[in-house]
Amino acid sequence: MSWPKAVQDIIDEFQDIEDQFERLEVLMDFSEEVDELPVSEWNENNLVKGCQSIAHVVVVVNDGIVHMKSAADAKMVQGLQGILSIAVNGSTIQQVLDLTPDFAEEAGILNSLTPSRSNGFRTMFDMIQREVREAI
Amino acid sequence: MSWPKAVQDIIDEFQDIEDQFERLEVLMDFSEEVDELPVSEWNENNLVKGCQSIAHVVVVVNDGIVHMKSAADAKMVQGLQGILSIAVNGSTIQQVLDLTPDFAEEAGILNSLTPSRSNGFRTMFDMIQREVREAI
Amino acid sequence: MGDSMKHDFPIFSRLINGRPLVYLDNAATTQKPSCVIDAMSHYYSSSNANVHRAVHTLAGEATEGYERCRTLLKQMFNSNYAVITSGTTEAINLVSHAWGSHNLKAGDVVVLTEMEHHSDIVPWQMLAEKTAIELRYVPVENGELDMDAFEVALVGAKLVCMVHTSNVLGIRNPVEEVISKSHSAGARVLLDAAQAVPHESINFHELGADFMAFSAHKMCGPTGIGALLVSDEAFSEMEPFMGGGDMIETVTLEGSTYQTNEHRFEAGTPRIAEGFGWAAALEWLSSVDLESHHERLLKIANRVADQLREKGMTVYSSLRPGDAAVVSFTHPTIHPEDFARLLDAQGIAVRTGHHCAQPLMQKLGISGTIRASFYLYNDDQDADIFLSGIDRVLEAMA
Amino acid sequence: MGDSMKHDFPIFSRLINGRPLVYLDNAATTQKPSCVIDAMSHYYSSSNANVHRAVHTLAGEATEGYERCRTLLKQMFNSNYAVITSGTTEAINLVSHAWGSHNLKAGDVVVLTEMEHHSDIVPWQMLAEKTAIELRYVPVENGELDMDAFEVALVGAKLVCMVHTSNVLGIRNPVEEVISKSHSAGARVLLDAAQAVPHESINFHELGADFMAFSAHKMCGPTGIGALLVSDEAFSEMEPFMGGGDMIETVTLEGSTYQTNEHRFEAGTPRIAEGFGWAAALEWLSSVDLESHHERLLKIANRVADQLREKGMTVYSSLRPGDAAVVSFTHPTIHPEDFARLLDAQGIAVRTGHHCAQPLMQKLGISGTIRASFYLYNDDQDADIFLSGIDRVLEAMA
Ligand SMILES: Cc1ncc(COP(=O)(O)O)c(C=O)c1O
Ligand SMILES: Cc1ncc(COP(=O)(O)O)c(C=O)c1O
Repeated sequence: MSWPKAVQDIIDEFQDIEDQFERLEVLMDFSEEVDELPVSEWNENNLVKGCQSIAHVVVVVNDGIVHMKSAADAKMVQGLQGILSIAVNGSTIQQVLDLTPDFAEEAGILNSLTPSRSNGFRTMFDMIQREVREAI
Repeated sequence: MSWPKAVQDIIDEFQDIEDQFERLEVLMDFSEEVDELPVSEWNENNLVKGCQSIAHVVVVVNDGIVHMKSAADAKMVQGLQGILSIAVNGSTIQQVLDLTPDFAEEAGILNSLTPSRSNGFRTMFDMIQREVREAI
Repeated sequence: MGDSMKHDFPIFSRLINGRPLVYLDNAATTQKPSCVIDAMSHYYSSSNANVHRAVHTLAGEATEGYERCRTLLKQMFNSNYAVITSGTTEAINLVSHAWGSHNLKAGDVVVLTEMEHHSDIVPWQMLAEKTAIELRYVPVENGELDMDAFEVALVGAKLVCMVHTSNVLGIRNPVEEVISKSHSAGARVLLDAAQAVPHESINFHELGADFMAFSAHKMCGPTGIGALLVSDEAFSEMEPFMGGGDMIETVTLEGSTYQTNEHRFEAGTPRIAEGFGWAAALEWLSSVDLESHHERLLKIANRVADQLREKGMTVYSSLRPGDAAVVSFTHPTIHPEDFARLLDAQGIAVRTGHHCAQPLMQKLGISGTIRASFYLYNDDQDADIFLSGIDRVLEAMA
Repeated sequence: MGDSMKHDFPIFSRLINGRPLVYLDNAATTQKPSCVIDAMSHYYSSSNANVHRAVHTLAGEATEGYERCRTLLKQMFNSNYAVITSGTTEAINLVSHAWGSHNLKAGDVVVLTEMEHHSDIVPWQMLAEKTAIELRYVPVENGELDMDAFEVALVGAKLVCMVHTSNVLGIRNPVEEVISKSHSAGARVLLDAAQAVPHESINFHELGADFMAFSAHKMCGPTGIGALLVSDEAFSEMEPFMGGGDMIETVTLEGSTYQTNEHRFEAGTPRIAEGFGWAAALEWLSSVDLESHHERLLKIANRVADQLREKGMTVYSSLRPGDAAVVSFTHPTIHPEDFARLLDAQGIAVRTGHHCAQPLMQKLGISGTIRASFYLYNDDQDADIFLSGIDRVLEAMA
């Protein structure tokens, strides 16, 4: 499968890292890409279920262009949200629907996480696609 | 410990046997030494408790001389009773009280039996000593 | 065929009383191939950690390996739910507590059979004492379930508990018919598949039973682990049994909420190494053609049974197609324990006694049998050694 | 000291993310010495058979090895009864069913504490639902049991259930005082000794508790096995829990009678290989000077705790003499799971979360801690690596 350039760049960045600690640092660096969802907007609807950390995700579609806002109490989860933000922000609905969560696997991000967090990643991904689908 | 000659003979006879099958055959041969307790005399009192086979033991002391009668449904248990018969029949009360069941260990008889049967042997031995003691 | 397989099982290099081991006590427990033994050693030597809520590498590996056992069970037996227990017995007790206590009330009927293993009798007798349910036992006639009596017993029953394949006789009950009739009558069905699963491939979903219990140790897996497969409907009717770590969602001083998947019934640190071992056994079994081995073993068992009859023994197993290769017999005069001990002296392992099925023994009018049970690694040569071992015993006792 | 001991444990040749393993998750489960791993492999490779009623050589060896585990337990802990279970959790559930159901009635009081592991809370909550017993929780103040509150709670109590040594805080409760006051008040005492037994030698008979539960896997033994020690008086008050093979004396269609010794509470094929493994672990532990290791580890834990405080962490363990070397801490801003994952990247295994003690977490006002727990094979170097690992995390997150 060929990925959009932004996603491919993420894969490339991770694939070069040998050291697990560094990989986690890079992951956490992605937290800076998050467009933060203010605490006042956190609710049951945008809560990521089944994630042991607290995490919220909201997707807005404006003129067919997708944008995600999010927040989490753990830096690594924020990092995952940052990566998802890069993958979806500014994309069209179709581009988002064409994505699969496998890119994170390919980058080796999920292996370096606990099972509950890699599940959390998939859950967030699914939430995004669901909301985008609903926006059609 | 030094054993009475009849007992030492039993130990010697078993100690020479290498093959387990032969050892069991020799054990069963001792069943011929049993003075059989007729079924009509079997009762709860002379039943050997905790033995998975059916076994009965009766001890009679006449003029200070011990004699045992017994019966069992399994040939190997009869063999054990035969060995006990040799060990106690014709002995004095004191000679019987001086015995310990270790001679069967020393002969390697108990190792070749199942745990429930080597327990059964000890139980029969204890029954004999108890009855002899009561006859004093 | 059997012989080359023996190379996979380190125990067969063992000598017993100077003779190569001929192991015919497989209905009690089976031997383990190297891959199973190694899987557990390897777990302890390189991935040992407690499972679930894993934040470190070892805990992740332990969790994955343990849950893989569950995944394999679900795949191999086609079940949506596989609760891991310590064995068949705990699995049946789990049903009696987690399902029985909550779905059966005074006067409700549970149907059992006279050929049940104690593990499928005593839990129900205990429940009957607590809640006054009625137990009905389907009689055994000529070594077979009386299916007419079964239909009578079924009237008004809520649950039918039946041994799929008998550990004493090897007989395979007509479970398909039992399940369809029970369901028509509105009863759930529990199968004790301890002896079935090692011998035939079972598609739990297609078969349609509600509960199916079995043990790893009878199918080349480790001791201390087994499973209860549960149908979706029955699963939704079960309440937690034992309480503790891992089965909870939240605990407060006021009360607790529980997990909704199989973990709901698995309290405490699970059988982790055992899960690794069983997974290896399940994979090893998948590589074996159970059906053709089964036919081969049944043929051997029939030959053995015929010879035993010729030698004057009474054989209780009928060994028809589908039955397990279990030969239960007695000699008119030789005590079973003497018999078995003289076989052991020749390196041959068989079992004697009531085989945890005293009611069946009472029905057969005997106190016990000698049982020779065959499994994958057994071959014609084992049968020959067994038969000449029998001859030697008969000579010695003549 | 610790270092040379590591040679006995094959897992320490393992690299985690390129670094030698520093295993500080011992309160969850301990690592296993070669002798334990080998004892199980050896059993499976040369003596594997089902136990009890043994008529062949392998079955005799299996029975002897399995029962030897029980004998060792009785000797090491000075107890007349050692019931073998699948672990601490099953042992406590056994008490709640086999003793609790038969000796407690509506309105009877069971005293628990706020620092219990879920395994010593949920079984009692379940029993309370069934029989309307009253549960009273002794509060924890400043990381310690409130003993004044304990005396109040004790009034009219029939049973006191208490963790001997906390798996979260490492604190050792004043069990001697608790037992003598409970007995004076006419209450039986159950000790959850899962964390205690690995750290101190306990003379069960002298200590005077009625029940004591623990798991093999937390004391260098295998998974899937544990024990319940029972006093003579309490033993006579227990009724069978699970039904099945091995725990019966006779079974008829009308009803069954049960064994009178520990087998009464052990239904089904037991944990045979696990018994061999645990016996090896018990012998290995007997060769170790637990007390001096304990002092050494507590010193290490105190040094670690001091350093963590200096680095800005909140430490919840007080680590006084007698406490176990368990350091529970949090960082003001770094999420525990991030913290643990960054330690894991450096080969350091710790645990995070509620440690199956949610009520204690609620009392402490936190959702979880990071827990570093030390055991026999840990040494000063492990502590140094852990502390510099912490520094690297703090730098990375700065
Ligand atoms: C204090 C305490 N009690 C009970 C348990 C439960 O032990 P297991 O999971 O082995 O049944 C544990 C361990 O998790 C513990 O630390
Ligand atoms: C038919 C049957 N049911 C139940 C059991 C009990 O299995 P386990 O002892 O592994 O719990 C056995 C084996 O002994 C069996 O053969």
